[in-house]
Amino acid sequence: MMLALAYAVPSVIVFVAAAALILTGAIGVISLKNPVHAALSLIMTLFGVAVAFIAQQADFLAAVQIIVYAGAIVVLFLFVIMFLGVDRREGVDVQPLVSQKPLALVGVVITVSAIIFTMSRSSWVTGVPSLSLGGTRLATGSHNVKQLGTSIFTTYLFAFEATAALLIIAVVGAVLLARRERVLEEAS
Amino acid sequence: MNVPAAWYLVLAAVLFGIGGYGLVTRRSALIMFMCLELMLNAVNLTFVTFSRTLSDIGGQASVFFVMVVAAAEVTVGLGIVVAIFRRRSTTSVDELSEMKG
Amino acid sequence: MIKIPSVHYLAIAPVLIFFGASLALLVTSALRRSRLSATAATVFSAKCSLAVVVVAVFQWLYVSQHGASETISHAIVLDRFGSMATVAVALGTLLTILVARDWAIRTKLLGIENHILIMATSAGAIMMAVANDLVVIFLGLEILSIGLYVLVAMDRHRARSAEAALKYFLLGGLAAAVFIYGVAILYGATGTTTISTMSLFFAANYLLHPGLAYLGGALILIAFAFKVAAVPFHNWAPDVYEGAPTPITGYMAAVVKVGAFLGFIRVILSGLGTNLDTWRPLLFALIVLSTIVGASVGLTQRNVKRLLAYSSINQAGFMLLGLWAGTGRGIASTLFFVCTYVPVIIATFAIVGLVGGATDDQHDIESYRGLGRRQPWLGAALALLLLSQLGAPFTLGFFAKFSVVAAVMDAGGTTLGVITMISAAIAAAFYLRWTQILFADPEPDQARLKVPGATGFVIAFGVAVVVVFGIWPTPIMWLCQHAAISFLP
Amino acid sequence: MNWLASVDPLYAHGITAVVILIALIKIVAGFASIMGAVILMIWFERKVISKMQSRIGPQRWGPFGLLQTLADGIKLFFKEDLIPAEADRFVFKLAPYLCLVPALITFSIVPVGGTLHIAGHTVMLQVANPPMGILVMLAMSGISVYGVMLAGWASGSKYPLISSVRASAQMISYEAALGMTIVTIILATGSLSTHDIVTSQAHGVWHWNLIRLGVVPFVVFLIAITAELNRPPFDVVEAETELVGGFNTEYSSLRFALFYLAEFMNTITMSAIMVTLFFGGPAGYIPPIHHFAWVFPILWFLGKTVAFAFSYIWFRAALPRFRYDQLMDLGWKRLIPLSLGWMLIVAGFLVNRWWGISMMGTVILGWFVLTRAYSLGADRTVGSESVLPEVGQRPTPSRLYRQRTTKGEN
Amino acid sequence: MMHSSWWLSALLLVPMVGVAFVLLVRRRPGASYAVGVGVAALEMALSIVVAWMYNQHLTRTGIDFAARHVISAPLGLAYDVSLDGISLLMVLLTSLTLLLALLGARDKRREPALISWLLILTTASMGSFLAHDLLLFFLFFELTLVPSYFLISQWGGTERVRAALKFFLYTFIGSVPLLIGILFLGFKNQHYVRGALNFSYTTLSAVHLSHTASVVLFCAFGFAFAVKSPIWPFHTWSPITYAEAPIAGSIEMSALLAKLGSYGLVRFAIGLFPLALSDMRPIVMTLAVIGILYGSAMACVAGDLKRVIAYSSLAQMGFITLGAMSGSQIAMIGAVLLMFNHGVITIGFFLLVSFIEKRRQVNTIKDLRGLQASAPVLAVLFTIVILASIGLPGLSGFVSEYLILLGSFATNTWWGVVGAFGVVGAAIYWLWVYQRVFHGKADAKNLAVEDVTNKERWVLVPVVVLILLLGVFPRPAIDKITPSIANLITHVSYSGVDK
Repeated sequence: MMLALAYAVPSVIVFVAAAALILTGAIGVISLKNPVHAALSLIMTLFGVAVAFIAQQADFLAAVQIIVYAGAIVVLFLFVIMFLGVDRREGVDVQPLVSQKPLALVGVVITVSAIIFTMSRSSWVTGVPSLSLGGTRLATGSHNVKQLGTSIFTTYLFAFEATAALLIIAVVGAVLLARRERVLEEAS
Repeated sequence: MNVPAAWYLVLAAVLFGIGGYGLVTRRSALIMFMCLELMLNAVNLTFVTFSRTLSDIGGQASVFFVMVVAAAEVTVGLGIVVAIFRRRSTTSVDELSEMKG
Repeated sequence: MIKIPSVHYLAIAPVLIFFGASLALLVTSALRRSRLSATAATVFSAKCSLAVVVVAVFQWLYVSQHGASETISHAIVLDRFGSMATVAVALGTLLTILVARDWAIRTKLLGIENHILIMATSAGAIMMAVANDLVVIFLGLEILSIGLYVLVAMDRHRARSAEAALKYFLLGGLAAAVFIYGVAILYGATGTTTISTMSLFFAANYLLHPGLAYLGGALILIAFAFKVAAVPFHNWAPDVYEGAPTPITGYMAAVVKVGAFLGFIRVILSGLGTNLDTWRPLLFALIVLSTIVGASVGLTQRNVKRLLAYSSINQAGFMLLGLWAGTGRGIASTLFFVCTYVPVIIATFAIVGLVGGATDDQHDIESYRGLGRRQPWLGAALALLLLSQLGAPFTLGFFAKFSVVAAVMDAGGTTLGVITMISAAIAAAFYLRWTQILFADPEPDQARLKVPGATGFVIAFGVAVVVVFGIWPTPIMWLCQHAAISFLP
Repeated sequence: MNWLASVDPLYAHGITAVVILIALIKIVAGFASIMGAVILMIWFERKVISKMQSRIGPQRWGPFGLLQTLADGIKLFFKEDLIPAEADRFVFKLAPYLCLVPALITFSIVPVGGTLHIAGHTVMLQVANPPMGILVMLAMSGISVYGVMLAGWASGSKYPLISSVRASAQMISYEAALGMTIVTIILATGSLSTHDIVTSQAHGVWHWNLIRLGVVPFVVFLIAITAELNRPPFDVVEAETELVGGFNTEYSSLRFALFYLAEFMNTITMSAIMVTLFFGGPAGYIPPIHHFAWVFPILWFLGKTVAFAFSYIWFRAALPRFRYDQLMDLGWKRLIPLSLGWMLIVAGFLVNRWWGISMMGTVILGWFVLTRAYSLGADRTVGSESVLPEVGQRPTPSRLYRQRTTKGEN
Repeated sequence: MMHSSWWLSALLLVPMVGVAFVLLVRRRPGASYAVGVGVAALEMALSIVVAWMYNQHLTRTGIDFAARHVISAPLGLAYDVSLDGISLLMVLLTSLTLLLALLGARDKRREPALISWLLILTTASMGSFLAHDLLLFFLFFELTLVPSYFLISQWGGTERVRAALKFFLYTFIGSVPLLIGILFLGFKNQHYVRGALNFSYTTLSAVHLSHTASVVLFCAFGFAFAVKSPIWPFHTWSPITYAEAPIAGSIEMSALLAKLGSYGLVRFAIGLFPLALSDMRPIVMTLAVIGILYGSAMACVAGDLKRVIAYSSLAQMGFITLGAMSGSQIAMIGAVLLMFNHGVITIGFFLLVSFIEKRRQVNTIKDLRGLQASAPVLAVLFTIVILASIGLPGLSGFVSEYLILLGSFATNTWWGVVGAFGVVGAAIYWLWVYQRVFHGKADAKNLAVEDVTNKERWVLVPVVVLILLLGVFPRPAIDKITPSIANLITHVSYSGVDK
């Protein structure tokens, strides 16, 4: 009993910490005016998610989460913010999808509570591990890195190859979009 | 042993909602992108939680793909923002159109 | 040691060809000192599209002999349904490439990038249609979308193009997030992301609390509704259609629908098929709203691209009908609708692009005044294409609408049939208004439009399809039926 | 939390008070040793540079001027703390810590010695051995970008901003090459854990990753890490002639000290990481002395690390600074393809010889293709007209563009 | 032995081939008109040959020339044509309308296009009359909208766009329930017999329906045909459309397309849903009677000639509906006969109005006066047509209206009685119109009106001949119709409910 508690309490603490990081960060993202601050809040959330990953034995993903999101994606955000000077000058504004904030709030609250309600009604998880069809049972500890690799190169082989296509098209697209257009201006 | 999966699922749902709310109410394109990231993170959290509860690696593998997609999306999204900015600074303000509903 | 799953290369050949061609074009254009001529790139891309069509034919024959199969650890399905989708996508690609080239020449914008992106995007669309795994569908969806975001922003002359891309991106991103959240929840509900395994799960287990599965399915449904611009998730469509370069608009209207609808059919009818009755109310709402809103808001539009956007919203409602039916006839009819929509809408946008001119911005409906008088053939072609979308008899569009409505009637949805047909009647008004302007008294000093060869071919192709299969729809219907049969267990 | 035990034998018998105590001691010891090391490192650098430049260097405080750094620290501590009016106060205050903390965390995964047996527990001489191991280092090097980036941005001043954008671009660019070489190592080891990486190199010099992976990953890693640290010759961030004093121009007092600290701490940590990854970490000859055998791995580790620290200082003294575009070219056009190609070759040989050879062929082919593309790209961007000729026009050869542009300038 | 269906295919194909020819010679001025007239004459000749060949006693149902070729089984699409007595008259009317519209109402504005549309319209309506398959019927039925739309919107009057759209939308929406009904029947049959989808009239008329289903489906079909006919209160599109359409278009629409509605009513609505008749008969007949009275009343106050014709048509369509629904064989024969006769009379009316319009540029009644003096032949022709329309004995209108009223009195007395007032109404408004237009003292403009030319007289000859011929010798026509009608009546009463 004590032992169980000794195990359980830290995990609750970890959860609370993760939740606090995630929610604070998320609220920061949607409320802060300055995009740089929003980006920092985003990092906070990402860290929180990483913590939640670690707490659920997805260490590798936690590391990748930090490397990919914090190390690359948010840096890219900051880059663009600084590069364009969006924080100081007027940014790239778009018409918000819903103009009434309270309306959106109500909508989102209803949707989320509906989601949570539905999940809770069906006891949160109803599936069974797809062991019979090439799925792998999750091992504990560091072994799941190996499992993850195996799974990606067997069950998700095609998906993995498809990500290559995805990344290439993204890179090509980004280059095409951001390319300078001096000549056309001169020509026109 | 560990906190119930439900806690994480609720957390993820709330995060998803916050992201969605930000996406529909914020004006700045960059912050809207960030909200998209929030939503994708909520998805990742959901995947990992289910992966733990189901004791199945598939969920973790899916997270990997979501991350790749997030990276690709951001690349292109920021490219679009840069492109808009370029065109804006090169064309006169009057020519700018405003998108209707 | 990892045991790499066996790969049936015939099944993924279309994806490989398109993506390989795209890469080859990219690398070649990077490695040549002189710029690759647009013509060479076009010819190459067109050949690749044709190659995909041929491969799809072989797939069809193979499936006829050996039956449908799954490959690469259940990630990909090789069935006639997929081959049919492949043909439609490849055809759409071919036509778009031809139009895009002339468009690029006219607007003095580069064309090769278009080809690269279009082919890669098509690979994504095909991937969606042949995928048996939700993650693969997601990746296909993303490849499709990301390619399109860039394509939409490709018109450097107009700020609107990039703004449209931004809008598309934001909503597309939202849709993607919703989709993958749905996948995550379905994963929790069934323990797998593979569609066929999912259906096995549902067949083997009776869920006491199926809420989770429904929730996941509903989210996926919403995401697809975003992608095909079904009301109330249609807000982006008019702006994006208007902002995008015209050939790309046609491509979007055609190929995205193929990918999205066929992927959607797999998810809903194969993965979650046992719960069809759950989705019906949702689909019902989507259909009614899409058809009615698309038709009635379309009446107020003066910009033809926006008008066609609403028209395509209306058509999307019709395409959903087959899903609502959920029967073999329903699948066949949606397939029929989607596949026949491809040449028609691309040809329509080809003409719109011609009228749009070098700046690609003359899209007011008044720009068409008297076009049919100055250039009777062009006018007649456009009129025919519009009549087909209207659903006039003895055009392809009639049978498309007829087949979906018939499928719905067969499945007991008389109300839906009536509502959608009435929406078609309302939508007729804007097609007719356009046609009427087309043949109204012309402005005196309008120049004749030059119709470049490739675009002319596309238009002629569209018209030929409309007329020939409008009188004799049997072959396409036969194919669709067999595709649907191979799809259903 | 059984899975913890599979990572660190310390937790094999559950978490008890002793275990927590040992963990705390490890943390404190690690922190103390790196802080001490930083002070020594600063002194060391100043001394060595002085010797190389035929100067004397610090000598007033303490024996050989050892306490000079401490004195400087105290001085900085008492200086006025300035925050520019245009600064973003919160971020401005945050940034130095963002630089410092990743260095500390990275150090925590470095195995500085073998294992110890204390009070019935097996203790690894490293603060932590997380299962994702070396990825922590990558993650932290990703985070440390923020310190530099935000410091420059938050200053609200032009030059720091330029500097920080440059610095972060540089760091990101080299991170790719860095990651790729680490992947090579992971491939060879089959594990992410630093402990495993070190253990796999334990059986002599020939097993060091330096040797068994071919020297190339090491060279790439060395260059990349130097750039990552913004140390000379890649210290364009602080190019005084262009950017006043770099991203930390507006900082003063304790915050400036923190940046300073972070830089040297990073230098030490990265030296240690390099030793871990390529030089077997604490591996080396252990004389058969009872009870003190555990000291020798630490000594080996220290010796190797000092050697690297020295080499960094040597670079600084000997090499001229890169131009920014050269730096970017090196990163993107040379190191990334090189490390990628090498990774492919290593992976190929790990599968079997024929795969290795074919991978080699692929890499050589790819190399030619890339070179061709680079040279063409360089040609195309020469003149403004060369970027986008009109569609359907036959473009002029690039030689003519060059002539035309030069003529235009005349 | 049954005749080959190739004759009917030829009837369908000849106009389409004509379109191709017209497009070929479109650059040469006048050539397209010549081609058009030639094709129309050929079509007329073909129709007459077919009529001559038709043998009403060949089958019990009076069907001849039948053939069925399945085109697409999954869609249930089949090329299935046949001819019986009812169709025969309509086929003749179609050819005649085309010929006279071309000869009498030549419009030189963009002639090739105009003639092409007229030819396409001919094929479409011919197809509707010949189709034995409901889906095929629907296809042709819908197809008529397209050429009509273009005829009105391209060659019509000042309000043409609005009128065309109104026409199109009304009829298009009207056909929605028709399609749904057809599909419902098809699937009902398919589920019953477990075979391929089949929309053949013969098959579907054997489908067993519940009473409710019959009523609902009758309403669905009836709605489409009521809009097309038009039957009051679904007629609101028709006055503006007739007024705005070019003469050729008006002729086609009111003489021909309106008959599609009543033809559909007789052939499909009644033939397929006999169970619904007992419930629907009072309603539809009431509507018909209201239509007769309303049409007559509105025709009295209408301000221009085209509207008078439109409202008079409404009244006449009321007669047709009355006859068709009455359930008596005589009345139904009269109704079918009236479809033909009304077509002929309307052609005459519109041609005459177009002659007046050509000379005076107006057709408002108050601007016309005393034309009798300046154009006596015109007045005579007008009188003949008017009298036929009123139903003067000895003229064609009389025969059909008499048969209808006779039949209706027998089965549904009161509706017959009220309907008979329509005849009086027709006399009132037509004679009043005649008085206002042809009598009185002509002003200068009206005095300057020339009389009809020789060519115009020749165009009107067939109209007058038919009016007279069918007035005194309707026997052959009635003979041709009777077996089909008798079969229909048998089928209806065989279903047991209808008396």
